[in-house]
Amino acid sequence: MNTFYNADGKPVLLKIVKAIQENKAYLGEVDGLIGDGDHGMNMNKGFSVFEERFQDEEFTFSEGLDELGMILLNEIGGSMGPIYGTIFMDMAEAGEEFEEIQVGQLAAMLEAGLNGLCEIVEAKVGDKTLVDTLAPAVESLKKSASEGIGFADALSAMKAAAEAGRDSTKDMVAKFGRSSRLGERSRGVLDAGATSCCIILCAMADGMIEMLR
Amino acid sequence: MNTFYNADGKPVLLKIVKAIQENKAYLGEVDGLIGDGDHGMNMNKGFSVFEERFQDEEFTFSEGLDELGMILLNEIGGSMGPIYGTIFMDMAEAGEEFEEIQVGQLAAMLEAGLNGLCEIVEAKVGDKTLVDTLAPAVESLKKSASEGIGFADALSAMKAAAEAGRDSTKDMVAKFGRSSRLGERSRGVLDAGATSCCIILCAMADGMIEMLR
Amino acid sequence: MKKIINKPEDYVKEMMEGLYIAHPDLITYTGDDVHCLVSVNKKPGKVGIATGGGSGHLPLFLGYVGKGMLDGCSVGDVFQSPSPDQMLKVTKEIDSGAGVLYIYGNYNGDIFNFDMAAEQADFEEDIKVESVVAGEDVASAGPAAPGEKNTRRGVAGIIFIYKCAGAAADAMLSLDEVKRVAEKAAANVRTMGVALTPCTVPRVGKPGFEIGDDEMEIGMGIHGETGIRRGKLEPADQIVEEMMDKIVADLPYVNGDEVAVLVNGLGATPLDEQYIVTRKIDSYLKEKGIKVHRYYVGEYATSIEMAGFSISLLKLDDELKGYLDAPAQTPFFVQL
Amino acid sequence: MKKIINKPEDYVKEMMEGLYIAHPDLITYTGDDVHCLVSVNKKPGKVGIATGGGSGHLPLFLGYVGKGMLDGCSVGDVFQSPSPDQMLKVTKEIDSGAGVLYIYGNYNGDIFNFDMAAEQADFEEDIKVESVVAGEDVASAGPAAPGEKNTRRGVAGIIFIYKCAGAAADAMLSLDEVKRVAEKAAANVRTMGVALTPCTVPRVGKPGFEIGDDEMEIGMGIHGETGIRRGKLEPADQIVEEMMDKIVADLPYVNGDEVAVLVNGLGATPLDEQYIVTRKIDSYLKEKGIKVHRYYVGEYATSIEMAGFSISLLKLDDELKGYLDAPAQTPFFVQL
Ligand SMILES: Nc1ncnc2c1ncn2[C@@H]1O[C@H](COP(=O)(O)OP(=O)(O)O)[C@@H](O)[C@H]1O
Ligand SMILES: Nc1ncnc2c1ncn2[C@@H]1O[C@H](COP(=O)(O)OP(=O)(O)O)[C@@H](O)[C@H]1O
Ligand SMILES: [Mg+2]
Ligand SMILES: [Mg+2]
Ligand SMILES: [Mg+2]
Ligand SMILES: [Mg+2]
Repeated sequence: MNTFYNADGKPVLLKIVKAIQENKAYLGEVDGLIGDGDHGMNMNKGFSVFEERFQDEEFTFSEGLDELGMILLNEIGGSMGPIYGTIFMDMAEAGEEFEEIQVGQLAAMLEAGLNGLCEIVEAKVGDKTLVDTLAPAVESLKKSASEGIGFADALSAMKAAAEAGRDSTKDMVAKFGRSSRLGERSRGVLDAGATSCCIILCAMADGMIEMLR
Repeated sequence: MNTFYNADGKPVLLKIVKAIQENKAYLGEVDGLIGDGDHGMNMNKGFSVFEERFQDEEFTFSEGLDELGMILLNEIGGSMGPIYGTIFMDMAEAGEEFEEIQVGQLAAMLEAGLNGLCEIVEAKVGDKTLVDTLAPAVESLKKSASEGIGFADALSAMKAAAEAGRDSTKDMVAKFGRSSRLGERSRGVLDAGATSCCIILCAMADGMIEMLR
Repeated sequence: MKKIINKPEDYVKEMMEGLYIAHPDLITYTGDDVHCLVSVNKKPGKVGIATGGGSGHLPLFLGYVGKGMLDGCSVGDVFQSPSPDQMLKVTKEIDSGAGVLYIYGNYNGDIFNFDMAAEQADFEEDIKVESVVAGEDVASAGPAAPGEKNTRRGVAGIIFIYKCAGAAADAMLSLDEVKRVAEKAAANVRTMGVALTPCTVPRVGKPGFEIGDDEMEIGMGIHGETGIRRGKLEPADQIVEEMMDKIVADLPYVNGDEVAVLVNGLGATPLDEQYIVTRKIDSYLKEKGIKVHRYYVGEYATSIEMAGFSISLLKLDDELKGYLDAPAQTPFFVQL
Repeated sequence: MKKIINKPEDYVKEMMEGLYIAHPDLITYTGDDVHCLVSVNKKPGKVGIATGGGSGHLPLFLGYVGKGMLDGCSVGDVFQSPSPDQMLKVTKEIDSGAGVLYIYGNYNGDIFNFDMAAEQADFEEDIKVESVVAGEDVASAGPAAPGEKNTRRGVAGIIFIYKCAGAAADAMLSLDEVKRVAEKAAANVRTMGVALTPCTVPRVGKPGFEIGDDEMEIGMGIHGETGIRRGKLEPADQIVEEMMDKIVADLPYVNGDEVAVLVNGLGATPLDEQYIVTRKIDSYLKEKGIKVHRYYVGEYATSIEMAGFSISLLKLDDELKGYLDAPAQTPFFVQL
């Protein structure tokens, strides 16, 4: 029960899609508080295109990430298309050789995604963006890998780290994007991108836990 | 004490000008309730041009009316320029031959003004316009003339008729001009044009009473 | 009142000064009065065309003075007619012996003042003046019975009259002929508008009327004159359908007709919405078998910062089509 | 939200459909996607110029596609960049072998998406693409230090870059030369804006920010990005002076310079006010000894229905002057 097979990726990807779809309204509400309220719609667009196009296809985890990433990157536009597109495509690239994914492999994939993101955006931890969710999730997986923690426990720890990261944005002042215009007034609510990133990571973890072999 | 000499017209005209100037803000307020609030400014414009241009000149009553009317008619624009311009010019024309003005002469002059007005506007008594002030004032003078009432009493009666006419607009629904868009909601307040017309007629009467010989 | 202005009483004067600064190649003024705008491009022997009216409708009225359209325009205070003296100055400046045609909207004040100017031009200056009064707002009154006076307001459709008459004058037609063309255009144009928000006259300082946050008024005039119906805001397609039903039935425009369409923003309504409206007009007319020769979309006749739009249709024959398509160059209307 | 629209999610699609209906002689779309707008007038061998960006800024961006300016434009949702695929479709359609220049505003999303499109065009289609990014809003950031990236927002001044680059391409200059001209224009343009009211993105349904009834925000961006100062509304002349001080000092524009001036309404501000602003700009520049070659006044780059305006200055040399003055014909920009 310590291995996730790349070949078992389809249900995990579809779980991520479903999570975004189910949280469309919620993400809109979160973005509405200090952003412009469209984050749910923006996210839902690309993920639903992926679902429509690939729900009847076979694909591995890394292939699915690649296809989803390509759709986001090429077809969606906005900022979220390139941002999440880059994360998923870089994860896919880092994982395309893996047949079996264990904690260390997943950590490497997610770290590649984070690094890809950091190449295109300037935001750092503390700037109230999705980086605040993604970075601690990567850290948690790396720590679990180095400490030899089991996959299921590592995924739970990663979820907790992502949630804590998301929650940490509540007390931050936005430095990038629309909310940054509010300055101090952006404090006190979650960041929309950090929230959607947490939803994605948790859905991924839940999906993997079900498929562990 | 039953004659107003045409040659004594200057103080009467200046009294009318002064009355409009002093009531500029008030007329704006009245127009503001159901119109657009500019009636005081509109009226003040032409009367003040007349004052500036003729305060150091000599002129008779009919000459002054003619000059004031010409300024309103030619130089002011809007609706009030032509409306009051026509009234004053037609009054002047009817009175230009008079050396002595008695009740009958004044009635004839004012009636000519009313007739001129009715040639260019469609409003009738009851439509909540300046016609509601001017028409009863004419009627009152004609009645006083036919009954042989003295000039001062006739002027007082005309003032009362003009004021009653003005007040009658309070219960009317506007049929013309800006206030007509309010329909039933235009009921309950005075008409701005009826108010300015009353101010002019009263100032004229007061000016004449002082000059009666 | 939230406006980028200096003193309200300087509003029109300063606006006019800005216009002359921005368009020195096309317009100037006469008689030492910035309210008396004339084209700098004179064409000897051409019939002069003048318009005039209150300010607050830019690009109307003055923005159509230039090559191939109008020759002059007298400008009053916001929503107030200019004076006969001002219109006379313009008339004198633009006459080159062939006479002058006045084209203006059907409003009491304008009629009073411009009729007087026309009389004075004739009597005192020996300039022959003819007038064509635009009154095409189908929401403002019923059609005039034969022999009766048209009581409809003139609104954005007047641009079609300017364009056709302007091209006819540019083609060196006589005053009577230019007038005939203007009258033909006037007879074949119909307009209707809808307003979503009021506008504020600077000297007045408060909105001309109140309207609910979810309300519109169909048929409202460009000074805020009462429309035919106030109601809840509806989807664009539904609003367009109601307006088109009224417009098309009025002339009527029928199967096989060819028209030009003017979609006009009243001031605060974005171009985006005007194109959404255009899309629906197009499918509506297609369904009726009415062919569209060309579209004009944008702000052509505004009510300061009112939100809303109007639709104008001009039924074309070969003559009007030729004049409509002719080139023109003014501060606000350039057509190759 | 008081808008004349149908479903918010159809806003951009229906707006685009209306545009193609109104301007069939100038624009069409490619790749079966109304968001991929291209000119119908192709000039073989000419460098293609493409722009792109979110909707909600009409006439920006797409309204400048036509003769003598741009050849194509990819259009995203309101305030959202289009996708690389869409930009690539436009790129393929407008390339005629001489390469394509992208000119767009300095926004994260646009850079991500258009850089990708450029890479794909190069790798997959063998089309050489160069990019010039407009970033001239002096209120959005300090000037870039030598060698550093420009972090300023691109706003209305981009029109000057379109115009000069478009004319250079129309004169059949090479891609490198057209890029040089675009970069020269970009280096010599500066803009600053002021906003009086917010705008509402249709899909969002509520205003992007709140502002007091008597307040303005100087330096605000065209998506409502924070400005440099919020304060009580001031007289027009005072606002213009504050903005001009910042703009003129930034390049700097100095005594003896010759400039073009763009006064741009943000959506709900009447032309009247824009001309009042023009008047003050003119006297300000006269005092500084800066000569104005020509004025452009009107709505060139809006924020849906935001009230406010921006001022852009372009410093001219003989080359830029020639390109600026060259004729152009697009749905929203006609110059003889
Ligand atoms: N420059 C940026 N760098 C990193 N993340 C950003 C940046 N701009 C926005 N974001 C993220 O995007 C989220 C908003 O996304 P969304 O609402 O879809 O886009 P928009 O801001 O265009 O409406 C923010 O909550 C933030 O996490
Ligand atoms: N068509 C008309 N016929 C007669 N009187 C009119 C007409 N229109 C307006 N008035 C008069 O004018 C007055 C308003 O004048 P004013 O405020 O100066 O002009 P405006 O209505 O253009 O703002 C009204 O109170 C009414 O008495
Ligand atoms: Mg957004
Ligand atoms: Mg958002
Ligand atoms: Mg008024
Ligand atoms: Mg009034």
